[in-house]
Amino acid sequence: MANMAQAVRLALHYAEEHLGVTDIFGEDVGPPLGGVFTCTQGLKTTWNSPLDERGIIGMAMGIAMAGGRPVAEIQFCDYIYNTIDLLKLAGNTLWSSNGQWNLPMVVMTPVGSGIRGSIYHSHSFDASATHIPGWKIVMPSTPLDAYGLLLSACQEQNPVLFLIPKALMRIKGEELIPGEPSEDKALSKLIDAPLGDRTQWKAQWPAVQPVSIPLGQAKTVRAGSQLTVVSYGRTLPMCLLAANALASEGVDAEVIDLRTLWPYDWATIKASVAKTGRVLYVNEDTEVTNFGEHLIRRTTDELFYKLLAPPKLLAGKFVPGIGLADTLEAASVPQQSDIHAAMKKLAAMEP
Amino acid sequence: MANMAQAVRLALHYAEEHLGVTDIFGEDVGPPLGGVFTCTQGLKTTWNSPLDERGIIGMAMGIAMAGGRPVAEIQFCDYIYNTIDLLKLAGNTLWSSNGQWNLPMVVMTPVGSGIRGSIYHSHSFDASATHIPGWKIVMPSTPLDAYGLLLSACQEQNPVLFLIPKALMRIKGEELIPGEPSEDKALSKLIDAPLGDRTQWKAQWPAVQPVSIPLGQAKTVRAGSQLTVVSYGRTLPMCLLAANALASEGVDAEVIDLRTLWPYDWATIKASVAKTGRVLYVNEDTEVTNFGEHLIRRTTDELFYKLLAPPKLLAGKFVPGIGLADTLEAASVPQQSDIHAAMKKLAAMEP
Amino acid sequence: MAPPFPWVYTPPAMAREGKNPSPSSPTKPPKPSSPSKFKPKITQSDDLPLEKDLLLRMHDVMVKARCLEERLIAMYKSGHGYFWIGGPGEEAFNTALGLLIKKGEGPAYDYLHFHYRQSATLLAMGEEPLGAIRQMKNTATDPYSGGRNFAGHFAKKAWNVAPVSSPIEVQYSMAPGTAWVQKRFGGDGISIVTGGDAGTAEGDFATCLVWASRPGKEVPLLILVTNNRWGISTPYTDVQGVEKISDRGVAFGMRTKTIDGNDPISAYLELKEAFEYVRTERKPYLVEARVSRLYGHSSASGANFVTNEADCIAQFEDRLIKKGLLTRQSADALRAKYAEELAELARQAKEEPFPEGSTIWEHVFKGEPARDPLATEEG
Amino acid sequence: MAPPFPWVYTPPAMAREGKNPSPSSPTKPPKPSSPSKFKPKITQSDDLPLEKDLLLRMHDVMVKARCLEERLIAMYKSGHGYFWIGGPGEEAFNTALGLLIKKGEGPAYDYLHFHYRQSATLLAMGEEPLGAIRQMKNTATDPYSGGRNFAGHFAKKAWNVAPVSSPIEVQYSMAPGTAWVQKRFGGDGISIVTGGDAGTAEGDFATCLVWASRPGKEVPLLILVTNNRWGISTPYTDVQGVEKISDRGVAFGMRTKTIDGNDPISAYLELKEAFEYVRTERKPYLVEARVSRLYGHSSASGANFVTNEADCIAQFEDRLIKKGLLTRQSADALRAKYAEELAELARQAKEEPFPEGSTIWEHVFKGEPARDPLATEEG
Ligand SMILES: Cc1ncc(C[n+]2csc(CCOP(=O)(O)OP(=O)(O)O)c2C)c(N)n1
Ligand SMILES: Cc1ncc(C[n+]2csc(CCOP(=O)(O)OP(=O)(O)O)c2C)c(N)n1
Ligand SMILES: [Mg+2]
Ligand SMILES: [Mg+2]
Repeated sequence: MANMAQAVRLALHYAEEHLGVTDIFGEDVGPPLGGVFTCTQGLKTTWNSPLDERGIIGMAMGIAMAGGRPVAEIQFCDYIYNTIDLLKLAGNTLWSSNGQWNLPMVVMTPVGSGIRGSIYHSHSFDASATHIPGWKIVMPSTPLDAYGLLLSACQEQNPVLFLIPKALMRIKGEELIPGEPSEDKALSKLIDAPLGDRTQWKAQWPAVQPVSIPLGQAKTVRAGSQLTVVSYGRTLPMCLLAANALASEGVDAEVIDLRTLWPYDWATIKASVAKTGRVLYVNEDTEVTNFGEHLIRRTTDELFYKLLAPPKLLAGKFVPGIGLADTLEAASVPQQSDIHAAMKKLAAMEP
Repeated sequence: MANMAQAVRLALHYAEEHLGVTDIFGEDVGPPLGGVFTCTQGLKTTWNSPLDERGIIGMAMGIAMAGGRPVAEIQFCDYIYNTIDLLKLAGNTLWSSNGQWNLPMVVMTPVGSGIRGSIYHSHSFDASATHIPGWKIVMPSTPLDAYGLLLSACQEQNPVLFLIPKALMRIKGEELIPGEPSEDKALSKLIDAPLGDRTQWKAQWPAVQPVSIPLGQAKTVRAGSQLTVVSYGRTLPMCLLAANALASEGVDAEVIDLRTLWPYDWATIKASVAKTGRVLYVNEDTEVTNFGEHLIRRTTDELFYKLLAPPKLLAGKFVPGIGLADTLEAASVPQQSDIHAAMKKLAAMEP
Repeated sequence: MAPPFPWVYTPPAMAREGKNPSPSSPTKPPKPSSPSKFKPKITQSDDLPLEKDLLLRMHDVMVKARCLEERLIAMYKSGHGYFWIGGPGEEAFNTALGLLIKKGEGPAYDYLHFHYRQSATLLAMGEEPLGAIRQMKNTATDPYSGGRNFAGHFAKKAWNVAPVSSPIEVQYSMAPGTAWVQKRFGGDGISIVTGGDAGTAEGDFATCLVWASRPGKEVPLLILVTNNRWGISTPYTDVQGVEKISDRGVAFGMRTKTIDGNDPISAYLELKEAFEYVRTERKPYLVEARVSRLYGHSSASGANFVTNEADCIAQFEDRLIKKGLLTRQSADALRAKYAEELAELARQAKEEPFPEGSTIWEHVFKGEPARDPLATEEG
Repeated sequence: MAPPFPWVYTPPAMAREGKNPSPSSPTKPPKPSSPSKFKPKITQSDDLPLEKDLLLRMHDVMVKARCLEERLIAMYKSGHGYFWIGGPGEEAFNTALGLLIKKGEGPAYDYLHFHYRQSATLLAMGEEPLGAIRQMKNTATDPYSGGRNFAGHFAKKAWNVAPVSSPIEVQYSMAPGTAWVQKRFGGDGISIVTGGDAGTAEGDFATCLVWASRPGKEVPLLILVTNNRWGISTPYTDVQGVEKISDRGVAFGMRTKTIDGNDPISAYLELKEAFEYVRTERKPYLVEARVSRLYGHSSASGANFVTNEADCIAQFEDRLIKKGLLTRQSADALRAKYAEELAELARQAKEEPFPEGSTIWEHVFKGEPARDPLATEEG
């Protein structure tokens, strides 16, 4: 089964063959490396950019303007913060030209903690991104979702930000991507660049088929009746594990993978919370002015009288960075045990 | 009475005379202009910077490192978005050096709508700013508060972001700054740069006295029993007007001017909402992943069982910009009538 | 409809006196090099080495552009618009530029990444002035932004005019992108970017130089800087140590030139050479043009005519008259004609409605309905 | 304690083979200029025009620094640290730099805005290596960041060492600030900024040039670029069209020089001249030093010794031995001594505790208690 890095690669391969993607670029995105997480190995339209994030976003905007279809990478989302004005500009270009200039462009960037990345390889970007109008924002938690959502992103008429949870990058999926060989390691032999000299290497692309996962659709990954948990990215699998564990403790939780952060699938959340009366939002961005707080506001706006307990957020601590030492990272962003405890506590609150 | 631009100027004058401020700089901050809103006319440590916001923030950080005390201006907060990485860096410098390097620096910038500034002279920055750890964030709504809070900011050991609501810049205060001449226009004659040639002009500074408004203290500008309204900046005076108007309609609202957004005065909000059971947060930043949503989350976290109605947010619409035409601006950010209606509706909600 | 709380970019009285503000300060000694030293030198020859038709066409566009800007200023002053910014003083250079542009949509044509002083270029390309007037008045009919953006913020996809946006210099980061597509596309379409002198202090200017000159991947990009020696109230020489902005390109192995942007003839000839190089060599060329700023920075500085900078139209008319290509009378008549036409257009625009408030939801996402994403059934 | 999900900056096997990765691509023709063309030229003379004591001191520091980096790499490889990045290959330049620094706290001394390859400079200044080892191991005792930051991310206020931060090039935007204070302060303290070649593509490099050279307000800033011809896996010549990075300073009227950073003697002499100029003239000076990268980019690329780049220590030792200032035996003994000392320090650090989780709340705000601002009584 493909891991997420391979799934991204397969999607980009499909996109450059069939969806008109013209440029996949960024720092170390082209040969020989093919991306610091190997997401862009062996592709035909990749190239290495200068070390200049503003240039990367600006170039993507220009390419999109001129009818190209760029997929630009910011090597780590930690380094995207000096481009927020350009992201805002990309998000308002259609609007300020009163509908004339749309920018079909994808920006992808690895996000989040879980790899002991210390202060500058652990950032989350979902809070900042969801505050920028005019962008669609995606964050998969499985390889198949990454594949399908990236195909959708590459067909969008609008800018799409594709956030890839680093911690999940090397986790194999449980579902095959259509066309992916089913034997273990077969995919790796076909599409992972070899160790050693790569000058003669070419990827042997399996004939992957498109998967349709429209932007804006959440996925209920576990049905439950007593409590709703909404998450995405690194924390999503932990929420699922916690829900499964809590089932034996008598708590039946529904787990929703939001997948697209903007526009998000409010209908699915609303129906679930209307049913359970309790909701926990989980993400790992710092918790002040956090996207989960928006979801809580929406919840109180529309579901206040159905709530059996306060809607809760479990997110990253409001500290200036994620420290390198295990102890520091664990104290800064939600861990499995934190999620478990928060769910249990919420389930037990008296109405 | 001083208006806010004059109050800022008086505070900066006091700060360069008595608090060790060494550099007040930014685009057009020095002579002859003294700032596009006249906030820095006649001061002795002002200078004009290159047109480079990243350089402005970097320079402020460097000055603070070397023992200077900078007050840097970003001409409009609309142009601060390419410096967010540097703002984050300033906010984590003490933390990542484990307590060694603190940065006593003030960044001031005009924010918000109300002057028909169109897409790029109408931005708010409170949502983005409150998501950056390590900064104190201030936003006054009266000249006297601007004066007192800026004096506190200039004595801080940590970075302070001082957001000045453009729409209130030319509104005179109702209270005198201590030392300010009380006759109308007298202050202007002393400290407003003349029309025409300014080369020989020097400000005649009144002997203003310090006012202590510690960062982190809200001000209850109207006591009330049925409903709490928490706001800051441009929308605050409108909330007060609305509360006064609603009194005659039988709604008794308490209005809190937050003044400092981080760290904010939760004790004051909490006590008020515990009393009234209803709260409306009002600001004009775009409403998705908005600081008011954080306050709503805190409210549900700590006061859920005391609430008589859902906590509400009235903020800017989630659109890519504020359009120039009156009709567009009015439809995009809260107006007096919107606030009035939201308060009335909240007061009327059945528990 | 006067601006409720205008900001002041330069002291109004200074502008009223017809002078750009002096850089000298009450507390600091005079700067080493005063800006006047850098006024564009008037070295315009008596020779007019261009076809008569072209000369008169240039003159015509320049006058029309000036009349347009003066109409926009008049609208601002009479309360028919909140903010004015535009290009009076840059007509010579901007007109020459516009006449050389290959106009159309898509990579076969030139992509234009402009700043807010480019009206003469648009007119030279054949644009009707009514759109600029509508944008000034922020009517729903404004063809560039639907009443959303400031005057001078053109956007016209049919002619590859990228949306002008207020943040200084960002267009320099985007321009290599369209040029990159054109490099691959082939043909002779190029990209053109313009901006001011002060803005070259932004990192985006350097980004443009870096991305335009990648070895073997140089892009067909004409990088233009109109140097009026001002950034709002700040003289160039107060804040930047670069003598010739065009020198910034040298380290990048780029062709560069500093030219007199107040002379439409030399501007035309220099630009023509640069255009030809970029079109055929598919490599960047950096041109700095020294120009004037004749109505101050913007309406925030009063938008009054200044008398201490060279006026490219007055100079050009003198030369044309000297050569017998024009008479004072015909020149005055032309100006009067355009002034009247533009006044009429302004009268027309004044009757047009503003956009509905609900239009804020239009064009957030391409191909999607206009709606508030947070709207609930209860409202 | 191996990294749970390491990212790979360069293909591990390439690093294992002892080669920096080749820039050639499976799908594209070879680039016009291959990186090997740009290997620092070995033009080091037999002359050793410096005092014997200084030469031996330099050699001593260089060896110590190499041993420190090799110990840090060994720690990484044995699971005692998550990530390594550092300066092996740059010892010649960095040692010369460190020996010229005026060390102390406050504007009378030099301010240091470093990037992550500066260990030899710190050692040359007299720093104990234990701190670097503790930071590698992210112990609570790490004097630079308390276990918070990666190896090589020094911060030492007592010596004006500004916190090294991972984002490339931001230090170039800050350095003019300390230098500005020093300009006003007087004396001979200067600011020094270092960074890599790839990073000069960021706008911050240009920002530094602009702010350092404001007319009449030039600042005493030594702007250094260590050019190893790589940005992770990307050869310089693939992405940047600037032949000599030092040329970027020319348009700004700045003194500039490109030097051989692999020769400690010429590096010392060139830097000395630059230091003297900046200290006395109070103006900026831009130096580009060509250096090697001997263990690849970082641990993410395997951190193995490469054989296709010049090793400044081996070269320097040959020269010292040739001149009779050193013997092979004494050189080997020195290396063995430091290797053992550092191994012992690593053993010591391994016993030290990690920071407590609750310490994340320390030093958020100066002078304020360590606490979660959102903590409630109920918890
Ligand atoms: C990023 C940014 N910072 C500041 C401003 C405010 N501003 C508008 S125009 C201007 C001066 C521009 O000067 P220059 O680049 O020389 O162009 P000119 O107006 O002289 O043509 C400034 C500072 C802005 N629009 N964008
Ligand atoms: C702003 C930013 N972008 C990307 C990175 C990831 N990164 C770390 S080192 C590096 C390459 C730096 O190359 P160079 O400036 O030449 O320095 P060198 O490592 O070669 O000494 C990159 C891209 C980063 N740390 N910061
Ligand atoms: Mg200018
Ligand atoms: Mg390098």
